[in-house]
Amino acid sequence: MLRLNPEQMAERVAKDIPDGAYVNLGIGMPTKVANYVSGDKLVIYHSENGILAVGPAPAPGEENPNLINAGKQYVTLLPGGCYFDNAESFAIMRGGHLDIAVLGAFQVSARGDLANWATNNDKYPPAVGGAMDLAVGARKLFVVMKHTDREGEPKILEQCTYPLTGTGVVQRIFTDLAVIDVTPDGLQVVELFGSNTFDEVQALTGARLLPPA
Amino acid sequence: MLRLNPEQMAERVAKDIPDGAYVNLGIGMPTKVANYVSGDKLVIYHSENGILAVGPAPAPGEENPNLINAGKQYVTLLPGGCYFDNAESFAIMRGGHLDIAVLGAFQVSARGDLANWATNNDKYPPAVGGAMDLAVGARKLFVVMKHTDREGEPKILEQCTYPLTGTGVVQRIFTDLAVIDVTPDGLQVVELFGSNTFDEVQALTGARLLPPA
Amino acid sequence: MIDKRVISFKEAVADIPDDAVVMIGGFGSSGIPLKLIEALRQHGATGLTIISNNAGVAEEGIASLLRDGLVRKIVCSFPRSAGSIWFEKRFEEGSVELELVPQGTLSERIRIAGAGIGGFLTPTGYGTKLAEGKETRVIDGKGYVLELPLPADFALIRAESGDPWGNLIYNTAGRNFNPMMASAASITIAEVNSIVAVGDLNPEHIVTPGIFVDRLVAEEMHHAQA
Amino acid sequence: MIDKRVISFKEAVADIPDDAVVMIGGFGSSGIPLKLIEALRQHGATGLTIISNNAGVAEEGIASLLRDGLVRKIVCSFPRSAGSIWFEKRFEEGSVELELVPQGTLSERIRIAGAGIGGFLTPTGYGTKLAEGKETRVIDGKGYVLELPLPADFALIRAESGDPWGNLIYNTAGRNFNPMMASAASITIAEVNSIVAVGDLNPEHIVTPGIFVDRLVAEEMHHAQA
Repeated sequence: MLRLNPEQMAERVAKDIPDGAYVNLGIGMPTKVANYVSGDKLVIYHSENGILAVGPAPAPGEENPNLINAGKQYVTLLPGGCYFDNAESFAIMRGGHLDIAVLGAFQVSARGDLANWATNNDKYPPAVGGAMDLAVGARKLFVVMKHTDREGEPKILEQCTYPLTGTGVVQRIFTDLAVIDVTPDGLQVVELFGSNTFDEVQALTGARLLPPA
Repeated sequence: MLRLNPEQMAERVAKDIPDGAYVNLGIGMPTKVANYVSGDKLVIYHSENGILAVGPAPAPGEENPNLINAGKQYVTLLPGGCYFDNAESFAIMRGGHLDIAVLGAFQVSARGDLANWATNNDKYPPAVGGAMDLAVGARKLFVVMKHTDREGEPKILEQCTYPLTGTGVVQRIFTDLAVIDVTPDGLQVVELFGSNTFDEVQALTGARLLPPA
Repeated sequence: MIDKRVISFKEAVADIPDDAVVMIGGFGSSGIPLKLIEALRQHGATGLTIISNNAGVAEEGIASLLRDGLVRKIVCSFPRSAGSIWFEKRFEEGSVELELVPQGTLSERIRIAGAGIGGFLTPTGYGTKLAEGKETRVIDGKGYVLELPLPADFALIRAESGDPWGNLIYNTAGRNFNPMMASAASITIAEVNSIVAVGDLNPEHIVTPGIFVDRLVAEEMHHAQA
Repeated sequence: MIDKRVISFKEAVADIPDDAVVMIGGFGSSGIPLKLIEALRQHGATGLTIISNNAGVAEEGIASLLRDGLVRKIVCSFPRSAGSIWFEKRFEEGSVELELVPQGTLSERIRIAGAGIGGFLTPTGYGTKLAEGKETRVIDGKGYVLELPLPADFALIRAESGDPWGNLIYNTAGRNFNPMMASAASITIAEVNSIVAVGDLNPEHIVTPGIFVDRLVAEEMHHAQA
């Protein structure tokens, strides 16, 4: 089977980001998506801490300790960007003003429930950040994740077994094997990478998939 | 009986505005209070439309049509002042950040209910503006009004007969006859102007007063 | 590529349909998008619901929409200023419905509509006629009224200057309702004095981020190109 | 006469009592009042409830308060960053209580505490573990959680520059929680890089109006006069 590596997954997500979009990229693999958005598109990146039009990393020695993104990395601001406080930043997120949010996930359910903030390990201290606000607020929520976990268990399930981030919030899932949409009819495979077959992908999925049209 | 004129009433209110206070003055007679605050006090005036540190009227020809107060009069800004949007302006008002608001009134009740936005004339279109927010939000609410209405009827009553602006919100009433505090024990006369007697003032009041200590 | 500039006031409002809910910024004479309102009047959509702090004075602004019979309902905190003759006339004859909202409740209802919040509890108006029929509750002895979001189809707002991305700065107290309204409408149209290049506004000074603004039209642009 | 300047960080925090609820601004490394936190640590008040987005990393900031055993409870959206060793240790040993709040709910709960609002309905967290035990309701088919205000006794905030009236401007993303926290505490203490004269900040650019700030302390002032 063809399994995309994280860079290829980010590249695939980037293809679905349209010109002129306002986008929030989650911490980790989602952040890589920006590296693959075509240079002929203008995409404006929002950072939950209070930035619109996040630019690339600063040159060494040019870092401003105040100017960081949600992942606590030093960033810059593009011309045309601006700053605001956290309450306004989350008004933007929760208020449906972002076109797309891209998040990682532990699990996604057949009806688009998202689990990406906590496992069932109660001893490990939990942290949620802005994931729940993005989940309910973005116009489109893209999830990018491996199709199965380290033990080879499916991450797409009829029901999530980890604590939920939001219910019925995911529109599209980008895995290392396929692209799958959450639709009212169920999980619709829209793209199989390489020569991956529907049956191969279904076998690694914990919920029933609908074959590509 | 000594009846203060509106200028004298404003002057009396001004005596009770302390140095360093953040104050909102309602439209009409309350606005005059600023003219009588002693020059050795620094008082910062808030205007509901989004100004802190409202200054005096501009010189003729210097008016900025955007820079008006709540009464739609041209104003200026003092050095150290600033602007904000209406939601933040009302966060200041409702959030208990203003030390004193001074409002006019149609009626005040014995327990501090305020009626100052509508009469019982249903044909006349109503308007409320920011009165209700100020009533609930200012740390201290001063009312300045004539003791009786044009027909000589008392405006301080056991119960207001006009629609309420807020319940239990008034701390101190400045009339043309006296200064009266709303206390848990009742309406406490704290000052009688000139040689006005308690009995004279009580006779023009529709609620029981407590005599000065 | 993001360029929200529109060539004329007329074009900016051309798709506002009959029965639309339209927010209009301003307080008294301050921060009102007068040219957009005039374009809306000439456009002639009827049955409008107008959300604004005031209802216009003399023959100008919202008063002209009321005069021309384009307004079915107005949501407002202070409709009756000196000279609000058209509001008073339409109200008296019963041809315009009024929803009277305390000013801070009005601005917060607009704000939460833009912020994805489903309602808020305010002490303002508790125990008064304006809370009648509304859900109330008492928390720690203090009474609150539940108020719901107030969104709109279109917002017509006024700023001092903007850039093609829709970032805006204002003039003094001209901000008033404009920044909240920008966030609370499906389509936000900003009238500005001048349009500057992207990057010319200091990012620390931008009051309304461009993400809230859909169309931008400036007086000069209109004159130069109309 | 209004002059909110305080001569030292030590003096600025001297009246914070044991068991106080203290908000602390910042997000990651950005906009944190590190010198005020260090003064609070040296002051030594115990049993503190800390409201902040993060719980500090390494030995710095809030981490140092946790290390010294001064914190009883933390209200936070993301306590566990790389290097949050002291939070992890105190959490594991059960000596610090955690109230985990989604970030947008945290900032809005702080905002409404400053704005006199009694609660708000947010879709965030609906149907999740973080809504357990909270009042919920469905409006037009969408689920909401009722969230209550989060006020504090003291707020320690960080700004770029201020004036003696307490007006503040910030540095880039250093705003984060600082402006809301300024409004939500009984006593707000601002740490700034520099203090300018009243009137030197452009009134259009002021982010936090001085009315929200009670004390102001600058590094230079401290060094010059301590």
